[in-house]
Amino acid sequence: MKKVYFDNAATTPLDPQVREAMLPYLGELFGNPSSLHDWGDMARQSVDDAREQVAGLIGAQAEEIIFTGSGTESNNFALKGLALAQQAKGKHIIISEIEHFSVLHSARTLEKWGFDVTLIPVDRYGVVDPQDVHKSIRKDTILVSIMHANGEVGTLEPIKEISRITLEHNIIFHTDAVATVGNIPVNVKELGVDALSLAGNQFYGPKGVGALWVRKGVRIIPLLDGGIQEGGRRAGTENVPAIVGLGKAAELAAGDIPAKMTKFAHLRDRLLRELPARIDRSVVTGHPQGRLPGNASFCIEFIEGESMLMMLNMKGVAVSSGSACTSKALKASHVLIAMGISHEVAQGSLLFTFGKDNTDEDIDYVLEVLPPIVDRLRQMSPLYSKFVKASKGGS
Amino acid sequence: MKKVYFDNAATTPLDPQVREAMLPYLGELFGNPSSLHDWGDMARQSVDDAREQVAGLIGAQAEEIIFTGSGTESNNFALKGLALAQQAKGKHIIISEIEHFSVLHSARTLEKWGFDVTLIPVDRYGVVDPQDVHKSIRKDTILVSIMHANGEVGTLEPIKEISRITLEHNIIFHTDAVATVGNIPVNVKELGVDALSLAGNQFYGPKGVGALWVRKGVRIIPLLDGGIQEGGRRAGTENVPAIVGLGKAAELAAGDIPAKMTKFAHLRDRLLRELPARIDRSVVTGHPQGRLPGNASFCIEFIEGESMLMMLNMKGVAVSSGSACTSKALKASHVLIAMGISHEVAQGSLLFTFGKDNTDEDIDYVLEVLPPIVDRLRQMSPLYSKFVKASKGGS
Amino acid sequence: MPIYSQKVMDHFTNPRNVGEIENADGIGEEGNPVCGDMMTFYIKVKENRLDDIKFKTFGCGAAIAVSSIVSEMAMGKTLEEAMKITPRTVADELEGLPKNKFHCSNLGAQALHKAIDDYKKKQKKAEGGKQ
Amino acid sequence: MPIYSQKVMDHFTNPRNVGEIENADGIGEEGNPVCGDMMTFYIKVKENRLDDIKFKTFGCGAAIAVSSIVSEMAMGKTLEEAMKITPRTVADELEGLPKNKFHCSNLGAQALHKAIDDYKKKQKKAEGGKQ
Ligand SMILES: Cc1ncc(COP(=O)(O)O)c(C=O)c1O
Ligand SMILES: Cc1ncc(COP(=O)(O)O)c(C=O)c1O
Repeated sequence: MKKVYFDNAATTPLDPQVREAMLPYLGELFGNPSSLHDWGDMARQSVDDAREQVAGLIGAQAEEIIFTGSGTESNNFALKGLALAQQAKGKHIIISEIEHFSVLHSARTLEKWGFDVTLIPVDRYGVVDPQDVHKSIRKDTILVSIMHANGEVGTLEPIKEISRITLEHNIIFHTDAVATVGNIPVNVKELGVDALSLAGNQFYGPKGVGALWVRKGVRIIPLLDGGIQEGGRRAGTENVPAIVGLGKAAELAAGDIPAKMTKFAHLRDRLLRELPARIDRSVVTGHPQGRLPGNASFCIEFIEGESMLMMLNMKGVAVSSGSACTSKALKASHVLIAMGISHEVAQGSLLFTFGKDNTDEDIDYVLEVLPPIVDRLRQMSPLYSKFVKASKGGS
Repeated sequence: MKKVYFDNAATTPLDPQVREAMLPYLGELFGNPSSLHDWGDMARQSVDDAREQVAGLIGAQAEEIIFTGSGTESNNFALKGLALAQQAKGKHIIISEIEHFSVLHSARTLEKWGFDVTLIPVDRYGVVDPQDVHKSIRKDTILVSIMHANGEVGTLEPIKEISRITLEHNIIFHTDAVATVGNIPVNVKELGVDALSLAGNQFYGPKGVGALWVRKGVRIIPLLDGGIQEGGRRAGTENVPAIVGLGKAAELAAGDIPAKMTKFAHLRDRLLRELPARIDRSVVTGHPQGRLPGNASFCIEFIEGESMLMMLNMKGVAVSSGSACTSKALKASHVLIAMGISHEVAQGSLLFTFGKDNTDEDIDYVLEVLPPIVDRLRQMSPLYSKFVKASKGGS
Repeated sequence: MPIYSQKVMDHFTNPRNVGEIENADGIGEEGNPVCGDMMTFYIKVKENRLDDIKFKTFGCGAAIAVSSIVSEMAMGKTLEEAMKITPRTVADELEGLPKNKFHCSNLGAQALHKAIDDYKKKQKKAEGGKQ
Repeated sequence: MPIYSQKVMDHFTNPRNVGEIENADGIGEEGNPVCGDMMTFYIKVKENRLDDIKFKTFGCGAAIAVSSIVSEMAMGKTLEEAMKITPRTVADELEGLPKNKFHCSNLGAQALHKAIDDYKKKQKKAEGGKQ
């Protein structure tokens, strides 16, 4: 059976070159970078090299990169670490309603610790209005965290516009760039932010590694206390093979981004155009233009995401959904709800995220197999029969 | 040149079988365990299997295992998560003076958060007296954390005796078993603890993965907020290859422990006996008997650890030291100081930790190359010349 | 590992008794689309037995499989027997359901019971009308 | 990457001028073993120039290399020139030192200066004695 992986936002595969770069560190080069002997020296060297590579990808300096264990850890570290470092100045934090849970729930924890959090709404495309950030700023605002792009609907946020405001007010600005770094050009200086999260498994690097970039001079309190790895900012024996892999992935991404963007945008635009043409009562979610090249997201009315996923999986197609049933927490995507999509429609969420291996044939294939699945599920759906009866009644 | 790796406490190499088990997950089986399709299914299955394997090694139930990114993360999670979960009951915590920095510094952070920490001293062998724990218990004591064995001096702590006390007082008891799990038999039921930390790279598993076992029914607040991976207790995309590797390492360790213990104890006892016989003014640190089979630690007077390490490294021998110069924080090992060893003597700390590949020839080799190194450094040492002059004067 | 048992997958892939019954003797609806799962059961009753059952379901794989198996379990049973079908017996018959799916997708028994209640209410009315 | 430069490694591996000078003209000691590094410098002075220098060092690789290079840098210099050797020039001569090692192991210049001071003090005393 044909196999099509359209779930690159969940995780990309590992690039074979990245894997190749990692293998020696799963073998002879097993040393601990803190050790003072040849094994340690080699490990330390490779971690330093990876730091240069990651810094290079985002226009940063190597010593500003702190390796972490995931995008989630980077976000927890940023929110809690930056807030705690500045609590003497104030306790007010601003984030958006569509942040990833690792930001949202970190903010909730900060609330328990006595911080005050303002959630900025988004428009129906999922875009934050910089003016809303501006208006939310108070005397005691110490931190703004707005994501660079949303992984579920692909919408890009106006980070530069927001950083102009935070800069003016001298407020630390963190951006969760887990969905963008390695996929579109990201330059910390151009963005004007003070801290930025990224993760390896979003651009053909390994799982188990992320990074937090913190502008030199910005204080941050460690999330993981212990030894003085990572300049005393993140304790614990370094995950050397994964760090080496992240470095390699960063190096490769620097070269691959333009070609990937062109290719993904083509696939995306085909799907954004052709899927609604083939399936009535389906809508594109997220911004029509200002979105990640690799993201095509929809809601398909009257049916539910998980059953679509399962039937697509039987046809060899891997996608994801923001429906309540797929969320394990059994709540419809907070992102779709924040965009004003009804709970009922949000249940039909379907998300395609592209990877290097995807082709036009993959798009053809999913456009061929999806409509009968939708039909079949709609035939089972009491919502659909009500709709049909109502439209008949109406006509 | 002969190469001898005697630094297995810093990190062990990866077992080739563990590496083999991991490789598919760096290739085709790259899915995210949260995904609802074949890729996700396979990843989820392997994480579940690894959970069984790790639970099996320590006599626990699979659902009690929470995978983390390191031993350090497990300890931070345990200290902060268990303390925060119980702060309504009280704010007093008891740990020992010789805990790993990931416990000590987590406790220091808890102090900043309003908790009260009692540090229990150790005797000259590094042993905690259970009666000291008993005497330190107050009405508001909510957590005790004492390590199972110290990685620097190998001393084993009387965990069972302490757990009898904590059980009686209904106080949560965590043990940092990073140095023991996979190296000696560890059974959570026999130990009588409520939570236990372990790490992959201490027993031929990968870096970048650890686990925290928490007894069913014991509440813990997440350290990493976000998605609901690991039953909502540790957010972030799972490091699947490393988790699979940890599982495999646990499975292998279960079989290997008896043979490893016999072999290591033999090497250890040779070195503990023969090194001081060849180098005068050298002392064994840690408990003479009640210590890890794989640990032989010493202080060599009048010279400093880092220069010994460097000269041993030139002879192909990798060891470590608790001297101030090797610590990066430039403080002599708090463990040696807590045991009553003077700063001056602690500078001469030298730590040998054994691995599966070590042989009697390795011991012969180090016993051959170390004495001339010690001699040479002593010839350079002003402390040694003072000592020599003083002894001559005295005789 | 798939999150669902083989039996769930079988009923999800080939759900039995999907559809509506025109002039059903009883109709029962349970759940709502906000939570993600909604089921409508239609029954025909003959001599106090479920002579035909059809359902329509909006929801996840588990919800569809639950509806299908409930229709199969109840078919031909007396109304009293059918009322003994519970979420627990349904989950058992499906060889287990994921823990987090147990409550929200396992509404099939309730929807069926509602259809039976609806039938009984109508019966009463009809009898009342006759008297 | 080794934490030390090749130059440091060279001086650590083959330190120049290790030893003591009997009847030294000046002796200077710096550091203490609690911090981990301690150096003793011995000098012989002829016509205001450092005619011989020896040292003993307890400490890390950097401390040993620092002592060695200081002895080399100062050898043959006038006392005034030798007083111009600073931790900075020592580190530069060694092609850099790790940041965290800069302060505590880079005591060589101070120890040498102390030895020169000691020599001068003794000179003064001797001269004082003569007068
Ligand atoms: C925008 C964003 N931030 C953070 C994360 C968290 O990454 P992880 O689950 O790898 O820790 C994700 C994951 O997809 C994401 O899309
Ligand atoms: C007893 C003990 N606990 C915790 C740790 C921390 O482990 P890691 O640095 O791998 O996070 C170590 C490391 O050697 C250890 O020996």
